Amino acid sequence: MKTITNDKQFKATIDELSSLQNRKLATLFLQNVMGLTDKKKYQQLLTLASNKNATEQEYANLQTAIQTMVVETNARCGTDTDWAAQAEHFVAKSALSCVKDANRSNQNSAYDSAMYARMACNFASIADGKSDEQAETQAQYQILIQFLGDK
Amino acid sequence: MSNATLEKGINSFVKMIDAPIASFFSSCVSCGMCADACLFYQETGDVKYTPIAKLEPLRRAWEQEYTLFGRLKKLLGLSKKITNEELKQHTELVYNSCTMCARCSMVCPVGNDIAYMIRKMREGMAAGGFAPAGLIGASNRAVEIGSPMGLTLHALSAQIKHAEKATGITINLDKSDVEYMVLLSSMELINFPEYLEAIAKIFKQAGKTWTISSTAFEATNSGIQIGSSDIARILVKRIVDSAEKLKVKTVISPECGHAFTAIRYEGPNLIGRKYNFEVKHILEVLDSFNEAGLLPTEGLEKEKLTFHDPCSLARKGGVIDEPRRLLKKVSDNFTEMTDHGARNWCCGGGGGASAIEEGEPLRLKAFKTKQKQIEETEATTLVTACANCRIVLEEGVEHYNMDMPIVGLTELLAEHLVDKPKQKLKKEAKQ
Amino acid sequence: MDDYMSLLLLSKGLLFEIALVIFIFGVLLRLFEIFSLGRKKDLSEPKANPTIIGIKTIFTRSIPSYEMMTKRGFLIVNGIIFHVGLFIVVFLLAPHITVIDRLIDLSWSPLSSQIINFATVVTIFSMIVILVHRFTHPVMKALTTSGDYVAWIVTFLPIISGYMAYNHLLLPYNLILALHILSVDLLLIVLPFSKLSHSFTFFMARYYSGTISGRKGVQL
Amino acid sequence: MQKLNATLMDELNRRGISRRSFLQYCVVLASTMGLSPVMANQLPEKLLNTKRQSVIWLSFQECTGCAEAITRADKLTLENLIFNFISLDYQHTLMAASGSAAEEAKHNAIEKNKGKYILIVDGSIPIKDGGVYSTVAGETNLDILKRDAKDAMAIVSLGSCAAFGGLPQAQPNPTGAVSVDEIIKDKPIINIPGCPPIPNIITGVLAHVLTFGIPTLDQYKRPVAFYGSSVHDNCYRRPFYDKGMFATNFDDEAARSGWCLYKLGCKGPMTHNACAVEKWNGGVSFPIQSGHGCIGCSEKDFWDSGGFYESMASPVVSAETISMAAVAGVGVGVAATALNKIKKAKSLKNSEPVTIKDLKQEEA
Repeated sequence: MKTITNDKQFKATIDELSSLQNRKLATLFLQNVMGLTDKKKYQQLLTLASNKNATEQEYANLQTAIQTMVVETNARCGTDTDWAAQAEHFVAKSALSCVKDANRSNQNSAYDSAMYARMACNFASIADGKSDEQAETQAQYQILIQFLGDK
Repeated sequence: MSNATLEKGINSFVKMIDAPIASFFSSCVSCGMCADACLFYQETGDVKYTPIAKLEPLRRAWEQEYTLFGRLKKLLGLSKKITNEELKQHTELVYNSCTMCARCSMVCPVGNDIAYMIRKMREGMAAGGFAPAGLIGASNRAVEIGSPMGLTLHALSAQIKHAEKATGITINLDKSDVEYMVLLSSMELINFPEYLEAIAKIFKQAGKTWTISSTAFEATNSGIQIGSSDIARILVKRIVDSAEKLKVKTVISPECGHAFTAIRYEGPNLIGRKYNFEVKHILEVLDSFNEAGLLPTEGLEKEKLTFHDPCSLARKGGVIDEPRRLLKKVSDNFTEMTDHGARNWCCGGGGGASAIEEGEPLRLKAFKTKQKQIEETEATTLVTACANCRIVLEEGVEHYNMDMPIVGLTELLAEHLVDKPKQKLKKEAKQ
Repeated sequence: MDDYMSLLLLSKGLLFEIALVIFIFGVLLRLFEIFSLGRKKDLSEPKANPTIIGIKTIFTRSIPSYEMMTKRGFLIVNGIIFHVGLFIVVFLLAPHITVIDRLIDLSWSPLSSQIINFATVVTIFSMIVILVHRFTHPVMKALTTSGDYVAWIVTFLPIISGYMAYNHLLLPYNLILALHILSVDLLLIVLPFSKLSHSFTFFMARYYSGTISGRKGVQL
Repeated sequence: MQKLNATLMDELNRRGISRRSFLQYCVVLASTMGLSPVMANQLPEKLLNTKRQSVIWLSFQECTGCAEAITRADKLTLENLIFNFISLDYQHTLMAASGSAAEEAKHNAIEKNKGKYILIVDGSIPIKDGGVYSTVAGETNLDILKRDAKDAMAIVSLGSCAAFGGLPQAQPNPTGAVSVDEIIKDKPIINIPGCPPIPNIITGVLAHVLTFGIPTLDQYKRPVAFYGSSVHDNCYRRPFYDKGMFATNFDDEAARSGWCLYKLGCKGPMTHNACAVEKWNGGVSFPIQSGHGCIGCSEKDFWDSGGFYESMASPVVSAETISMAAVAGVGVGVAATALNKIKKAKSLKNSEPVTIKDLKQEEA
């Protein structure tokens, strides 16, 4: 079994994966930060991810909805920042990585998803002082190892 | 605590009127061409958004106080007074529906700089208590917390820590005698933390020393937006003090339009003296790195790119060629919009307008021409260099159902830095 | 004494003198009023020489942008025609040059009267067009104040009366010449205190505007 | 010796002038008079049948230039014929009689032709101080005019003095000179202004009166046929004006090349007369042709209408006035500056620094 202890390894390992694997993995990373948001918002995505016969069209449809969520949770210039809401914003961004067109090249969607998930944690930590990006990073390494094992 | 009053507002109008404004009002021939350059008139067709008409109270203040006939009329009780109600109505006109983008200033046949006058009129509006709540809140937070968006040092530290982890590069706070002091905008730290990572990578690559000040990391200036030089001065002073304490050579404005003009052009006039350091926009710095061969990039963007010039950067800042030179480093498929460079079409959210919640429907409406111009380029990715433009563009793109990622130029360049693409190449080889 | 002749003599004599005094007085007063408000020295480091760009802008602002040509081309073209026509009529007609020569001892060669006559017709036409445009264009309609009409009228009167005088239309020459000069007297009196003041403040407006953007290295 | 009651035809026959040359003359005369084709066709017949007309010529404050002009012709012409044909019953300068004999001749003529004679007047009439400044046989011009006009059929005011007051009326008008029509209000008056008027016009007008009666007159009682257009309209130098080619000095190249004299003060554009068409001295030349601008002698008050060498539209403004205006402008400008500066200083003094606490008005 592979061991992953730093981001370099983490990224290199993800780079080896196919785009479909990327998407699956991305969803796992997203699931791990679901606690920072209203889980119901992503029910559709999670259902879709568990459906092996899901089509690109279905993903594309979902992408529009999630894109809207991302834009809607943007912090606007000059407004008082709600850090918890901003954590949700990055969860949405992480989710967006999961639904990107798998056929489009040059994508590292799992890695992006992981990074946004970490940012979400980071914002949550600013908001509540409890969440821990470091812990999230470690958790992501474990998710990846697990994923590779399941493969 | 002294409240704002109408008298204070009018007094401020009188105080602000200078020779340029007097010459501008003396020259207007009511041709209304400014309306055709204004995005808010363009999309609504409502004549109240005619730029010069927004200045009517300021014009009357000038006429009544500084001209012979105006004085006579006032003596005889014939002049129309400036009232509370009138100025309240002007809040929407001077703030919500004006981004001070200066497109009107650009087309006026007699050469009236209308944006300059709006900026001065806002002084009176702010002093008179007619500023919109959104900007008052932002100004409060900027002065009290240090960021219009309530971003504290604690939050900054968390972001720095995150960036350090993501890049493996140490980011120094308050390190003196370095070459550059990097300023950030709350917008970037909150919405686009990738910017900080990009900066870290690029500066490391270029071998330049830099730091962030813990007492003046915020570049944006709510005082400029709300139109209060007194507040703007406090905010600029923080930056100047920190920069001089840290003895840096250059202060870098982030990807934010008004922040650049605030520090670069208004700042010295606010504090009443020249700086001991230079102020540059991040794109100017990157361009200078590039010229010195310190910005080696590899690979070209696959997407077709177009660039949105932030008004404050291009028309009001003079940073026009730099982004193009930089973009062409990483793209051979770059198209210009119909209105670009100094003549660019505003996104609709500048000058503090995006902080005014009640102005959103109008903003989205006013986005139409921008949308059309973006679509005409047939570009698939929109690049810009202002976090506020970026958010407004994202909203607009979303509103008009366009599928188009919007990226910051600095981040785009960081992605193409040579030390990185090793993995990329490997990946490409695999495919 | 003949009423028309005495009117002519009055118009180019005492009344012209009074008008000229008010004109010179007014222009100077307006300039003082403007300059007295001062301008703070700009302490920011310029990206380009603001003065040079300011001076350049005085001229370059006469060239309309493509965007504005597509949006308000009609107004712009008409405006250019009007201003060029007015310039030709005012400064290139022999009798006018003679007047200027008489006043400030400066003269240049005039254009042929047929050209001037044609320019006058064109100018009159463009003025009528602009007036109709003012009534119909929504923005202009909203912006227009009585001052704009005053400016239009005092500009139109000398042109139409001058045209009639030149072509000996309708009225006896002495009378129409007297009316022409009277309308010029009126124009001189009104000019400094009306919207027509743009004829001498636009240089300043363009210059200031040019320095403001020029400081930032932008020439608009 | 001329027969009384003889017609012009008799006179022609007497002098042996062919009908053919008379008809030619009539064509020219008709066009000069601006007659309609119908009237032009009637002209020869009418003229031939006119009877000898009694004319009384009064000369008041004048220089005899008008009489000189009309009698100047050194050879017999058809124009002169008309003039010779009339019965000039009284004219100081020309008549052989003098003293009481002359006055008596006039008296007789008036008595005989009551209501039928034409009264020609040259010179203006002084009315100041009871009109003492010009008298004939101890009688003032004013009294003479009033008396002799009473029974006249029509009055011809010959020359600018009689028509408009002319030179004697020029400021400061020491004699209180006035024109004929300011005194006589109840008779038809034809003004033939000019200093002097063109001889052809005089005969043309007389011919018209003899044949078709009083010609069409303009508002200044001038026959439209001769005074309808300006000298400028018919000037042969007009093309130079239209092309903007002007002489600026009487001896410059432009003047020698015959360019327009507008800038040298030519009053052609405002002067209504037929000089450019009829010309002088048997059609030899006219002032502009000889190199001098028109001085506008046939216009009212031409003496007082600005300098002869000042172009017409030229304002009369002194350099002192301009500098006075400039001084006043600067003065008031300085005052305005002071006021503006005070106002601005006051606004600065009144302004308190805006802090974030001051951004709202007190809730009402």
